[in-house]
Amino acid sequence: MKARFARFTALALLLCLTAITVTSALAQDTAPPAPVQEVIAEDNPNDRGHAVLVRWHPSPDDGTTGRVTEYRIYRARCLPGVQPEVAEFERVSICSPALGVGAELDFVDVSDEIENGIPYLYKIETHGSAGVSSTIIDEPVIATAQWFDKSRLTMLIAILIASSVIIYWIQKAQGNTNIYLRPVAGLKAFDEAVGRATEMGQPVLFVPGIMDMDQIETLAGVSILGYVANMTSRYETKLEVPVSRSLVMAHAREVVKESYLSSGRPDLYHDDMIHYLTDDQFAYAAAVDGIMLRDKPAACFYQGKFYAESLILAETGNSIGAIQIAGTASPAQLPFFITACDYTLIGEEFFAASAYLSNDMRHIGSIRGQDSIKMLFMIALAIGTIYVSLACLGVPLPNWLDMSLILDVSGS
Amino acid sequence: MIVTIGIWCAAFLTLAIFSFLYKDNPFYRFAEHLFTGVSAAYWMVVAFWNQIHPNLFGNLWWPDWFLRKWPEFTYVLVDEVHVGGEILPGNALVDGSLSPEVLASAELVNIISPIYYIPLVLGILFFTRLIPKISYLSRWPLAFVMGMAAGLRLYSFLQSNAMMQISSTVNPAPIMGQGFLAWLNFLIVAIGVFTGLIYFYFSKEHKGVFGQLSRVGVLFLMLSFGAAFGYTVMARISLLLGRFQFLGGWLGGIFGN
Amino acid sequence: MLLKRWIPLFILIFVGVMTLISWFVPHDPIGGLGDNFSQFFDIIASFAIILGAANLIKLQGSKIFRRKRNWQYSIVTIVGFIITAVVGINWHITMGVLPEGFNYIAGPHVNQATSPFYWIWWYIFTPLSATMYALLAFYVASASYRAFRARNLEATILLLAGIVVMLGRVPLGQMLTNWMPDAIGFLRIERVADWIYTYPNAAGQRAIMIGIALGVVSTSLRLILGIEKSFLGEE
Amino acid sequence: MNIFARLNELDRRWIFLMIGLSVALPLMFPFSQPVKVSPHVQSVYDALEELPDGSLVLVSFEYGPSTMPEVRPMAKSLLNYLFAHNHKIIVTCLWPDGLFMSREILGEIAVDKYNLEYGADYINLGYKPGNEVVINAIASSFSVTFPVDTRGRTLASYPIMEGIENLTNIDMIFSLSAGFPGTVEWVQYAADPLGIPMSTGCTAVQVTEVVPYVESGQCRGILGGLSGAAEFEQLMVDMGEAEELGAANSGMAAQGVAHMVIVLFIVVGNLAFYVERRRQRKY
Repeated sequence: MKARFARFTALALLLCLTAITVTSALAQDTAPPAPVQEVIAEDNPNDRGHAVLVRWHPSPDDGTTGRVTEYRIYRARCLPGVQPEVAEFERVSICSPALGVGAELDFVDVSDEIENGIPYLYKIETHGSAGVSSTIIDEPVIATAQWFDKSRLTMLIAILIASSVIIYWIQKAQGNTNIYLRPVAGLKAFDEAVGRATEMGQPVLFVPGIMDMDQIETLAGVSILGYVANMTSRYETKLEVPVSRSLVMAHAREVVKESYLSSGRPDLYHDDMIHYLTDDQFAYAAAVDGIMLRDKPAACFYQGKFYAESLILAETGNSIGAIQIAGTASPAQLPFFITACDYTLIGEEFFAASAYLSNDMRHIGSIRGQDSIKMLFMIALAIGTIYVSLACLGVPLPNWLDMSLILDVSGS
Repeated sequence: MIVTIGIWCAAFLTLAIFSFLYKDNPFYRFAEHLFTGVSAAYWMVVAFWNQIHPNLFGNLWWPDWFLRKWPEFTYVLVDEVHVGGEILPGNALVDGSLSPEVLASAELVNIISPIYYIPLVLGILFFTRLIPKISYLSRWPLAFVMGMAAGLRLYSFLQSNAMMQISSTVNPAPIMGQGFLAWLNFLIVAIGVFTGLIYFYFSKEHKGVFGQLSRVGVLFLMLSFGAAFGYTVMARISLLLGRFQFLGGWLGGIFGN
Repeated sequence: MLLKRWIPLFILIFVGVMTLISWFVPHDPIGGLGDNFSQFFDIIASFAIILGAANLIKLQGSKIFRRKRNWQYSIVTIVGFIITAVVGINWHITMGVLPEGFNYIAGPHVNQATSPFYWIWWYIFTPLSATMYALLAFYVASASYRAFRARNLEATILLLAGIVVMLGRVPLGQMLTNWMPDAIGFLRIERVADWIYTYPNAAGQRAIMIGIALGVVSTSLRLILGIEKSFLGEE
Repeated sequence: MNIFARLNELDRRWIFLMIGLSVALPLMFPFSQPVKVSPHVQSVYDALEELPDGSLVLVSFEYGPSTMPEVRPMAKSLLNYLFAHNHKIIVTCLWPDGLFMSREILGEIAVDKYNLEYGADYINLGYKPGNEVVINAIASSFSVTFPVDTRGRTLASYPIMEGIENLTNIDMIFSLSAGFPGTVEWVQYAADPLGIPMSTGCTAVQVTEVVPYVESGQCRGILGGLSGAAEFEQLMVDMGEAEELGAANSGMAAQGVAHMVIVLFIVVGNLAFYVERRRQRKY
């Protein structure tokens, strides 16, 4: 009898407990989630205005349970005399819940509908499986434009330092002719290549890359073309320059014409030396391949910005036995030029080439300036390496020694 | 029918280009010349419809009768169609939702940006190259392009190619607490970048210690070139696979396999 | 002299300086200048293509008239150009029957399966591009055969890095070292390939990139300072 | 001339022939090589398996003709799987070429194989310029971003779009990508902010860029390059979803043989070079 009673009591207790748990769980699920906390709307910094930054701490119910499904952000123009509760809110975004990670959420509302200098109200709705709770930010926010982007201060300083160093050396070089430049193998070969083409009575082919004038590489390539044209005019060798951009054609014609004029052979110059083929990468490569096989140039120059066609050109040039000199700043194409060409100007060497070839002291000065900046970078690298190594050993170091923070311009 | 002709045409052109591997021949010459002509026109057409038409014409002023004359052409230039208090997008001119009578009474709104007369003028100036007497005016658009390139690239290269690269080389976050090997890898990268920069140092003779360091830099560059070469081979073979698969499909079509 | 030299030089310096400033000043009207200028460049370049095409046609035409070597092929270029240009610019030309309810759309007609322009793109342009691109499979083989020779230390390193990465990327290559026990698993070829690619390769690439950045900075600066003005001629 | 000297001066056309054969023969006579399904590919499959039948999947095409050999086999396996499980598909293209790619493969699978109804079972919204801005725009509305589909009709006229307002109504995103804009942008602008499960298939070159997102869980698995596609095909066969292996597997065999042939050539070339140099030193 006793045992039976005990069993009954236990069962009743268990039932009660289950009921309580279930009802409380149900009650919890029927109530809307708690609203978000510490909501702030402010002008988004460092921009042209027309943007507002909204920040908030997630609702206390926002966790792994999935009680909060999303946050909806609303914006309304703040009109005088109209209560925030009845303002005409318009939805601007939906944000996913924090799901227990991340202390603060934010959203930047960028829109031309936001006028600078006019107050706006924001509202955040916390949506859950069991309802919605909304929070209106009482304080109106005004978007404004800034005259200086503070996030780019590091870049401004870097540009100022780099420019002043280079300008300093350009100035200094003009008065002083003693600047040593180490030899660059590919550059010495320029004369040799044009000379060989002259001996063999065959033309020189120059490809200034396949990109347009908005790439500095193309400009550097066309400058180099100027010096090659100077050599061909003096040697009276035929020069052929197929291009894939019309603007490059115009620019190259001016430069080559100028070279022929300055070496006193304007009679040898004619516009058709530089001719347009097509804007298309592979059609251009196909056509240049054709030119190579039919005109058999004895020297091929590839100086500019290249993509996959680099190896198509260089292998065809190799098969006709031409001396090939490449120069490019496209890191992905350097391996192909290095394997298939006789000489390759790698990266910075390519940019330095026009200074070497021109013997213009101002150019040489700017190379010296580049070296000084390089030295600064190397010092930063050395300090950074030591910092990281010591930090790995657990040595406490001040933050201002961390080069990765000082040079970090990822947000710019 | 049109599709069959197309596939035969594509197969012929594919084989014509491949024949170049053996030697230059009339088939390759034909394909090459066709390619040049077609692609030059292709990019001209694409530039017209993707740049000049929407981005230039779309920002200029046009008389109302012109906007109504060729709606298939001008609907891109029209920003809004106002019909009885309703604002519709320019599409309404051609999507068939409005009857011609309604359209005739609708107001076409074309928002103009006067600043776009600058590229129009510069673009036209470029055509002065055709008139030798004033061809020097074509230097103006060239000067514009070069100025823009200089201002744009100076910043972006210094930022992403120089500062960011050094900053991520000496970033302690991924190495801290990862043990000795992580630090060793970090050191290898740091030494590689440092000696590589020494190789690019122009104004000092590469002799002695400096020369030795520069040589180490060259080794790093070579390693990187070799790796990049090997890495790319796979993608290149895939391209060939694609062509062979296409030819296989074509042959399969012929022999009904 | 003013129109030939000083105005272009002024345009170059003014545009260069304004573009540079626009990176730092977000306020209208300067903030958007960089983007505006890029857009202007695209428009100017689009105009220029027309002139380039005219140059192509002129040159090929003169080849035909003067009966130069291989002049017959120049006809192919000109015909190909004209047909593509006509079906591309004129949006009324279609092939076959249009799907029901379809409306002409200027420009994007280029994307419609019924337009002959699309046909040219898909059956002429694409196979030609793809095949030219595919030639690279042959060229990487011949270039590596010729250049990957252990002539000296530098060439040997290039060679070894190339081979290891090449083998490490395919199962057939990975089978070479699959026998290795896990204890020395880090020596498996795919692991070594990964390591080379992630560390020493990154170092080399970074050194090159930094050098390039300096080259670009100094060339851009010379342009903005008006030192590099070869395009102006001397006259 | 001895054989080594001749090898040193080998006509490169012999190399071309060997490369051509090493790619063509495995394609013609496919041989099976052990394909081990990697965890990244397995998690793509797991993510797909979690979808209840009849889900709405957005498939985005961001590749072109040149990357077709790598990405197309993935697209084929994926669409086969999705249609076999009665999922509904919305196709978008962030690359202009992607439109042609999507049209071609939908024609093969949706029309020819499954005989599905356009507008009810799948819809192709087509290409829209603007890169990541397009993703941002469809996060708030499909019909504003794409006023009409590729057939020139408004989206509202199709049953598949009923009640579908924006990306939040989508059950899963799958990006088939070969560069920018592509997988990374879908993660950053859609999957992450909106919390939509997503997965990807991309070219081998892109893998290094995408893997961090996979490892952090922002992207459910990855099919990387031809080998990823081959593994996915293998998995489909193992799971009984497909009857036979596809183009990726035969491609992978060809790829492997071609790599071996190139390496062999390099080794032979070096041998010849070494012997020749020693011979020349002797004299």
